Amino acid sequence: MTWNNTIEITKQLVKEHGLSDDEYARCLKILGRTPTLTELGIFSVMWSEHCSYKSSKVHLKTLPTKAAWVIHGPGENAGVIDIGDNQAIIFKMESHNHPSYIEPYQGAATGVGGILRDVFTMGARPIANMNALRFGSPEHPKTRHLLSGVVAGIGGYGNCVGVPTVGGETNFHPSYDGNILVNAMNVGLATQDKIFLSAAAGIGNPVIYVGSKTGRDGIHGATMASAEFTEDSEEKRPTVQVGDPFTEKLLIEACLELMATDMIVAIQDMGAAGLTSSSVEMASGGGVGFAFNLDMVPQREEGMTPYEMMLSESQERMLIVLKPGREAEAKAIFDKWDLDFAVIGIITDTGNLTLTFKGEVVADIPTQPLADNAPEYKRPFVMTAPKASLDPKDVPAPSDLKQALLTMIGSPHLCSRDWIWQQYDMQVMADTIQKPGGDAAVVRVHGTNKAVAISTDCTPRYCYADPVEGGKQAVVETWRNITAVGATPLAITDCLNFGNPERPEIMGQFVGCIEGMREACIALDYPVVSGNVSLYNETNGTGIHPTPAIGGVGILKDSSKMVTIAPKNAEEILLLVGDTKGHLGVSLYLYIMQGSEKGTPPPVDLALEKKNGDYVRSQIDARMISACHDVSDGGLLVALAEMAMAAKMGMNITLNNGDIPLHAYGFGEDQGRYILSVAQDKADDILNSAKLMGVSVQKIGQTGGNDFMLNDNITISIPDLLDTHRNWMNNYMNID
Amino acid sequence: MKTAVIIFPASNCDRDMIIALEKITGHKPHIIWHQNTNIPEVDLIALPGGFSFGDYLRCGAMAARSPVTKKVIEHADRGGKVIGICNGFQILTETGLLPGALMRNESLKFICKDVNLRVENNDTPFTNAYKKDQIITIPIAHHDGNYFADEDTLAALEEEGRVAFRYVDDKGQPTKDANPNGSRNNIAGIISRRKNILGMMPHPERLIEDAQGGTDGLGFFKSIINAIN
Amino acid sequence: MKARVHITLKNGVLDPQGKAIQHALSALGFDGVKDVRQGKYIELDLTETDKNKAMTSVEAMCKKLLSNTVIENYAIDIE
Amino acid sequence: MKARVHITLKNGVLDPQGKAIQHALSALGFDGVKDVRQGKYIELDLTETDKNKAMTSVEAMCKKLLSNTVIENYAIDIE
Ligand SMILES: Nc1ncnc2c1ncn2[C@@H]1O[C@H](COP(=O)(O)OP(=O)(O)O)[C@@H](O)[C@H]1O
Ligand SMILES: [Mg+2]
Repeated sequence: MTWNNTIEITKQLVKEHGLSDDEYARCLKILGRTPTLTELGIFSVMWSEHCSYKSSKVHLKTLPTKAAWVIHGPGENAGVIDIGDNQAIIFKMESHNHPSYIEPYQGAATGVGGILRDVFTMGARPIANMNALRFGSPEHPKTRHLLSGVVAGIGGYGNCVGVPTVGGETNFHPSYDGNILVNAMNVGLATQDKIFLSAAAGIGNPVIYVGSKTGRDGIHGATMASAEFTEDSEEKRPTVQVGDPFTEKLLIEACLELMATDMIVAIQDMGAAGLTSSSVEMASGGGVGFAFNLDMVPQREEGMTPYEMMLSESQERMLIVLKPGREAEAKAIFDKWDLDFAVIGIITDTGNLTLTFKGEVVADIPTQPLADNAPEYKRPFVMTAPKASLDPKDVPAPSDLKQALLTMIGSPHLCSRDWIWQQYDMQVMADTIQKPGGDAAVVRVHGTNKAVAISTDCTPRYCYADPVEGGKQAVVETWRNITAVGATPLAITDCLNFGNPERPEIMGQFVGCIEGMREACIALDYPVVSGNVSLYNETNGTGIHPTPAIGGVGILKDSSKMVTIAPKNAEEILLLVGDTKGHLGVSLYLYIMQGSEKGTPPPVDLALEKKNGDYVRSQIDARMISACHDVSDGGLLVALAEMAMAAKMGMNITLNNGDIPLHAYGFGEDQGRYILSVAQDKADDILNSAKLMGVSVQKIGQTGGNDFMLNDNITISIPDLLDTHRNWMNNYMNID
Repeated sequence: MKTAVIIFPASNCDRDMIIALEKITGHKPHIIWHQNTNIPEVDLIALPGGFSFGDYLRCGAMAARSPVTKKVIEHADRGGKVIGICNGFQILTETGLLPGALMRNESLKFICKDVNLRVENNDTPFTNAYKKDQIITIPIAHHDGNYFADEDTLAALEEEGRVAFRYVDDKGQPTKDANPNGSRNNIAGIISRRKNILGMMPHPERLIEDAQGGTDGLGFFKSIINAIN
Repeated sequence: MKARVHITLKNGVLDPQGKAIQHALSALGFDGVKDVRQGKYIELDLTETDKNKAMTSVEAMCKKLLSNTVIENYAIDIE
Repeated sequence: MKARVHITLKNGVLDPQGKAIQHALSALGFDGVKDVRQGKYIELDLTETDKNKAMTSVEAMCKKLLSNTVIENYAIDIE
């Protein structure tokens, strides 16, 4: 064997493992001696930004995480909330940005696989996938290839495992030219008394490895350094993992079958840093030690070293602590599903992770300090300087308002995403009752009257201009979208994508966004129950727009009350809820029509948001409303056009814009607004309740006819709207 | 009416099919894991959609060689009824129970959307509850639904009235634009010569309640009940 | 002993993948590509050491699983 | 002029299809299959008549479109 675990640990080697001098000193202190190579690798991945959250932890701690309905907040594989009847919804969002840029199909596919495992490892059956995507400018030579591969990868994985992909979001902006964002979210359904956690317990209990074999996938950090220790280093280390959704599907079914028994003590997926982080989390979480015999680890390739086995990121693997003596019973389940099953070790009372390979101890690390004494940084930050606000009167009106509306809905930023979602199986499991295209996706809680509403949102251009307002707005938009289908928003997960945290201005963006999120979550009683941080999204010193993607989840007690954005009948009254001031700062109108990102984002009035939202929800709940749509990107006219297109029915709009220029009134992005479509005979009651609740509501038009008509002088036929809306992405993607 | 649903590794529309059959027949189908070769006496065997064996090698290829499939073939040979939806259709062509093959969609992309189907022949156990030439809307969700058969086979299918469903536009015309995947003659579903086996790419089991967006799939299951009772 | 199997579409069977590649190549500016056909290439690593026996066995594999003889041909190399 | 291109996964890259085929072969009773790797086989029919030029052009096609060089290798035969 040419591999040498006792190789001299040089300064250079430490550096190649990404550990600072201070971090290495901590490592020496914890061990009381020089680490072996395997140990160095373990410290290096456990203390990486990705696993340790060393730059973000102090700030994440400020987020509200509790509510009466929160069963498990951050700290577990995913967040868990109570939806009544002993049922729970388990959900989380995670990034797979860098791998997706290198290899879009596999990067995105394995991102979906990873987030599924975080959810089903807790005992949930995954019921919905979401995806939040950010690409560079459409003109950038790589964008088409990346979009094409990412979407195929998300579909390729989700479709095969049989979990519907029901929604998401897609942005284009040059700040993502060199760093696309691929954030995948999964939502699962569990029984409250069958939720599984990762803390190991029971000295002597067997530790089981199940799933795919371990290969040399994605071994980071010390690529070059450790290559010296293998005989033929050539082609030994593919940097991209290939997903195997077939195995994942079997793993889901096998794990759920095992979970239906009483054999499991603890279970944890092997995510980033594979066997290392899963075992350290399980052991330290339970205050116990693990002793592994690495010879027992199922291996895909010959001659794998302990270092490689511990750092491999091979997909579709899980670690399970079983009750004693249940191995044979458990193995029978995994045999049925044709999955590897290996007892690789036992729980000890040492508190150490002790690894043996070919009869020799190759690592022996106390897990508690490894997990708890991880570095934590208060990185210096400068808050983003306030921008000058923009008076709508200083924004030129379009020469032709009709053309402007068509240009907007036909732009990359607002056009239909049907090219994307048609590649996703949106209906498998037969419980999808609101598909992509509306405000929130809605999936029934199988076999009940209830339904889960899900929305992912973030407006990065707002976050860039003003991180605090942007952070607030991202949270609020998911809340509004969930409200707009009639559901009660319950909690969020987040995926915080930022540039290099070692730059104070980037850290300032991070701190600002967290501050805004915190305020919104508190005001709306809408806590953060899980999340993920992705830093260093940066090329040549240029960071991405700050992108705190939020995934919100809500519940509809009676799914038959759900509404969509499509008015159901002609001659319904269209009502606008909320105040319109014509805020054009950092709006899409400004960006698309003027090529500018000037100004400040629309301020979010959290009390007003709550009041307006609660009002809208109460009216939907009382079955007073035929359709509802919140007003966001592109403003009022875009929202109205979207409703008309969804219904394939015309409408006649009259806007009372007063002294606000019509283009500002029509395209301004003031927050806290909804459009309701209501039957004539219900309009009075609805307006009365609004008065009682102190909500501003005004009539702006009526449905019917074959044209979208504005102020009697602008007429666009519905087919024209639909074609314009659909064309951009379909044309863009069909040019080879 | 007694039914059975076969589950292969990575079948994923099995639950949808089980629910549809239970809803319509009033009885829970027998659920048969692919390694189990004891299929009880049933009137109908359903091969559900999904990605059996990951769709690796060729869609349906490995499932078609699975031990349970031999029993399905025996059931069909005795004149028993068999339906294959989506991946089930791919399995049926791989076994040879139905002619032709399902190739990669012309666009090379997975396609999930509602399509219009024209009922070509309502004199079959799977279509009798529809009117001839009725246009129904049913969702598709597949990567390999591009039906191929050689000219002689196609001619025979057409002549013998064995095309059950065809992709059509809103006006009921089998145009190129209405063809989502490149299938020969816009074929969406076919039946066997003895009319006891049907394979189709679209998913009627996904459209049997208003909450799912429509009920055009119900007729398919009602037809089977009519035929068996 | 290694076996290499080539599985190709029969003449007359349309090949959506080949067609799409041809189209994409021409869009990328590669002229002069008259036709493209895509097939599968499968490498098998066998314990068998007798060439004839290996051939017989791989032929059976092709007929039983690896190819769909309705649309595909196969060719086997043993070495 | 014909070009034949073999596209195979790099060493160490997981091949889920190959794995599944190996498994299916063993379930069908074919013993002694130690490993299976699945790749693509692409036949191009070119108007080019100069072998060197054809090679250069097909190499460019492989890099630009036919193979995913992050995880795949390619090999070209011209004849
Ligand atoms: N931005 C965040 N907001 C709230 N919780 C977070 C955030 N980032 C991470 N967490 C929580 O920290 C824990 C560890 O996260 P992560 O390492 O991404 O999980 P995993 O190892 O399961 O992939 C999880 O419980 C996660 O929910
Ligand atoms: Mg996890």
